[in-house]
Amino acid sequence: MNGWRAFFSLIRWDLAVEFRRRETTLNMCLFAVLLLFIGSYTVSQKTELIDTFGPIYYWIAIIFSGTVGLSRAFLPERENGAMAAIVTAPIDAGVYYLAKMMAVWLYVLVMSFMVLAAYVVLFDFEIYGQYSDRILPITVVTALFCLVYVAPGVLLSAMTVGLKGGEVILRILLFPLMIPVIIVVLSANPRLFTDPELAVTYTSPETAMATLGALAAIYVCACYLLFPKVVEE
Amino acid sequence: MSAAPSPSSAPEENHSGEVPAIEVENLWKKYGFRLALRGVSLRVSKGDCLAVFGANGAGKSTLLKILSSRTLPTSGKAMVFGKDLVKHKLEARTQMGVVFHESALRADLSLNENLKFYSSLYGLGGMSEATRQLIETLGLQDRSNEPVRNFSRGMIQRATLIRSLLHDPQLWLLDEPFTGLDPKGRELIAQVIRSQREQGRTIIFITHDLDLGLELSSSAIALKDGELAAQESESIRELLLEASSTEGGSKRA
Amino acid sequence: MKDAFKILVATVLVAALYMLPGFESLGARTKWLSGAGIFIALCFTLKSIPLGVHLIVGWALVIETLRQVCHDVPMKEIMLGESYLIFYFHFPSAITCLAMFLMAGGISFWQLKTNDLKWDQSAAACIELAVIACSITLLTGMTWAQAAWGRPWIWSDPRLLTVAIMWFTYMAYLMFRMAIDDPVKRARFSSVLGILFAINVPLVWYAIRLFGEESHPMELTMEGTQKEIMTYTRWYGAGAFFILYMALWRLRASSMRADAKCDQLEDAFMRQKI
Amino acid sequence: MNFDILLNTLVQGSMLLAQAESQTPAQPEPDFRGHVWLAYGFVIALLALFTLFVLFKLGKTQQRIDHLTDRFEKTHPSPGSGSNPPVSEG
Repeated sequence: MNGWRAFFSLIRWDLAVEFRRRETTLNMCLFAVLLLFIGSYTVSQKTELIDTFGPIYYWIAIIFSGTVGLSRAFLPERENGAMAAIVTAPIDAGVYYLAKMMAVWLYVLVMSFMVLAAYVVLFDFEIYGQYSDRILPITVVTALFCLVYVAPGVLLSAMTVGLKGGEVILRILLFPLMIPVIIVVLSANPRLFTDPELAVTYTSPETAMATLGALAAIYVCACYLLFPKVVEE
Repeated sequence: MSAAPSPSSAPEENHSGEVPAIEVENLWKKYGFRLALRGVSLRVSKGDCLAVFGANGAGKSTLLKILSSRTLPTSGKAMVFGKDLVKHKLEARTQMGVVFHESALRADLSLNENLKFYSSLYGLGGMSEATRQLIETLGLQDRSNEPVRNFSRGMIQRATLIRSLLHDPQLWLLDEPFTGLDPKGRELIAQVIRSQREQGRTIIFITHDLDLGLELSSSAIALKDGELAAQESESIRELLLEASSTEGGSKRA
Repeated sequence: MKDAFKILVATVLVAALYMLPGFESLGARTKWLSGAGIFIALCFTLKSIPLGVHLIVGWALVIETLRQVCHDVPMKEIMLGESYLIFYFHFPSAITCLAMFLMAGGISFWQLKTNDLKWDQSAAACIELAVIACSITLLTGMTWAQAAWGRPWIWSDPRLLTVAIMWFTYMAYLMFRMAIDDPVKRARFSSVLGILFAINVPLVWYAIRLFGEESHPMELTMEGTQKEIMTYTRWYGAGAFFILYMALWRLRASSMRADAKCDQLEDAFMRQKI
Repeated sequence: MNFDILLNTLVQGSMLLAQAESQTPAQPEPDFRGHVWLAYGFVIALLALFTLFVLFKLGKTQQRIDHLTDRFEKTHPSPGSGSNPPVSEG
C-alpha cells in the first residue's frame, strides 16, 4: 500500500539527512548532559538528596532538551521548500506527521539513553548493583514519556516553525500540556529510581506506563487528524 | 485547441470526446482581506501548452497553487482530468508534476537519493528508464551522486524539472522556470519543454518572458488583479507593457 | 425558525441537567427555580435577545446575587464560618470557565470545517472570557483556601491543579494568537490549538485524579431551610454569571468583528491611495 | 445601537438598586472577614472594567469604521468597488 511505503521512506530519508548532519541529536545530548552535570553539583553526592532530587533532574533534562529536537524538526524540509513538494505528493498529510513524529522520537530516545548513562555516572545510580532489575521499567517509562511529549510537540512545531520567535512560543505552548505528564512520572519515581520503602506515596511503574500509554494514544490520534489542517494553506 | 474560457456548465467531455486536462470555473481565492483571484474560469484540453502572464501579484502563482492542490480555493470549482481538487485531492495529485519557486530538493541528499525519496512518495519502485534517460540529456549523470548543496543554480533548476517528471505526470505545472538563468540555461529549459510537448504532455507555465513564452506555448492568457484580462498575444503584449510602465510608478496591483 | 430551534436546544440541555446526580437531591422548589433560571440563561445565550438588553440583564442578575448573598444567605457555615460566602462567586465562575473552554473547542472545530473567520473571532472571544473566569476562580479559590485551610495553595489537590493547568494552556493560546499577523493563518492555527487544548482538559482531569489526594470540600454541610436557600442562591448565582459571561462573550466577539472590518477597510483604503 | 445610552442606563440601574437596598430595614451588617469582601470587590471590579473597556473599544472602532466608510464613499462615488465572493463572509 502506498501509505506504508511512503511512511517508511519518509523516516528512512529523514534519518539519512539527520545522520549526514548529526546536528539535532548532538545538540540535544549535549544540552541534557549539561543539565545533569549542573544538577549533580547541587546534589553533591549526599545520598538522601540524591534519592529525592536525582530523578527530578533526569526528567527535566529529558523534557527540556527534547524541545531542542522538536524546534529543529521541520528545518531540513523548509530549507529548499521541500515541505511544499511533500505536501503536494499523493500521500495523506497524517502519514507525513506520523513519519516525522517517529523520526523525532528516535532522536529523543537516543538522547534519553545518553541521559540515563550520564545519570548513572553523575548520580552514582548502581544500575548494575542494587537496582539492576530497574533497567527495563525505566527505559519503558522514559520511552512512553518521550512519545507523549513528541506527539503534540511535532504538531506545535509545525505551527510555530514559520513564526518570528517560534521556538519560544513552541515551549510556552508545550510545557503546560506536559504538566500532568510530569506529575504522573514524578509520582512513579520512587519505585523506579529509589527503594520504595523510603517513599511515602508512590505509584507502581505499571500504572504510570498505562497512563502514559493512554495519553500518548489520545495525543497521537488527535494530532494525526489535526496535522492536515496545519500544513494546508 | 485554444483555451476557450467558457463559463458554461462544462459537460464532462468537450467536443473531441475525452475529459479536458483542466477545468476551472468561477474560482475565488481570498487571503485574509486581499482578493487574490476574482472569479477565474479556464479550460485547458489534453496535450495543450498554456503560458500564463501577468504583473506581480496578479494572482498567477495563486492560480498555480490551487491547480497543484497546494492551497484550497475560497470558492469555485477546479477539476484536473475530471477529478475535483477539493474532494479527490490524492488521485488528482498522482497525475500532476509541479515545479515551485524553490527547488524542493533536500540539500544534504544527492540527486539520486532525492529522486529515490520522491519516487517512493509517488509509490514507484526505483527510477524509471525515462528519468535516467532525461538525466543523460540534461548532462547531470556524472554529478548525480554529489549532495545537491554543491550544485549550481542552473543544475538545480534542471534537477527540479527531473524531480517533477519522475512519475510521468499527464499534467506539468511550472512556476517561472526561466527566472535567474543565463541564456544558455533558459534555452536548455525551453528545449526540455518542447520535447515534453511532443510527448503529448499538458503543460502550464508562468513566465514574465513574453517572446519565449508565446513561442513555446500553443495558447496564452494574462491575469490582472486576479481576473482573466487577455487571451490573444497582441492584447497580452500591450497589457504587459502597460503593467510594466505603471510598475515603475510602484502601483501595487 | 432559527429561534424555535434554539429554544428546543435550551430545553434539551436543561432536561439533561436534571439527570445530573447532584441536581437530583435538591428540593422541588429549588429544582424548578434553578432549572428555569438556567433555561432563561441559555435562551439569552443563543442570541435570541439583542446584546444591549442581554448585557443589562446579566449585570442586574449578578448584582441581585450579591444582594442575596449579603442578606438572605445564612452567615456562618458550621465548619468554615464566613469564609464560605465566597463560594457563591467561586462556584459559578468555575463551571462557566470549564463550559466555555469546551465550547471554544467546539467552535474551533466548526471554524475548521467552514473556514469562516466569524467563528474564529467567536472562539477567541470565548477563550478570552474563559481565561478571565479561570482567573476569578483561582483568585476566589485562593482567598477561600486562605481562610479554610490556612494556606492559599495546596499542590497535591487535583482540582486546584486542573484549573491552574487550564489557565496556563489558554494563556499560551492567547500569546500564540498575538504572534501571528495573517488573519486566515491565525484563524486556522488557533482553531487547531483550541481543539487540542479542549481535548487536554478532560485528560488533565483524569490524569491528576489518579495521583493527588482529594482535599476539596465536597458538600457544604447545612441543615433544614438553610439548605433550601443556600442551594437556591447557589444555582441563581450560576445562572446569573452564566448570562453575564455570555453577554460579555457576545460583546467581545462583536468588538473583534468590528476590529477585523476596520482592518479590512484600512487595508482596502491604503491600497487605493498608493 | 448608540452605546452612550447603554452606558448611562447601566449606571442609573445600579444607582437605583443601591437606593432600593438602603431603604430596606438595615439588617445587621455581616462582619465579613476582610478578604471575602475584597474578593467580591475584585470580581465585580474586574468584570465591570472588562465590560467598560470592551464597550469603549467597540465604540472607538465603530467610529473609525464610519469615518473610513465616509472617506471611502467620497473618493469612490461608484457603488462598492471590490465585490465580495459569492460565499458569505463573516
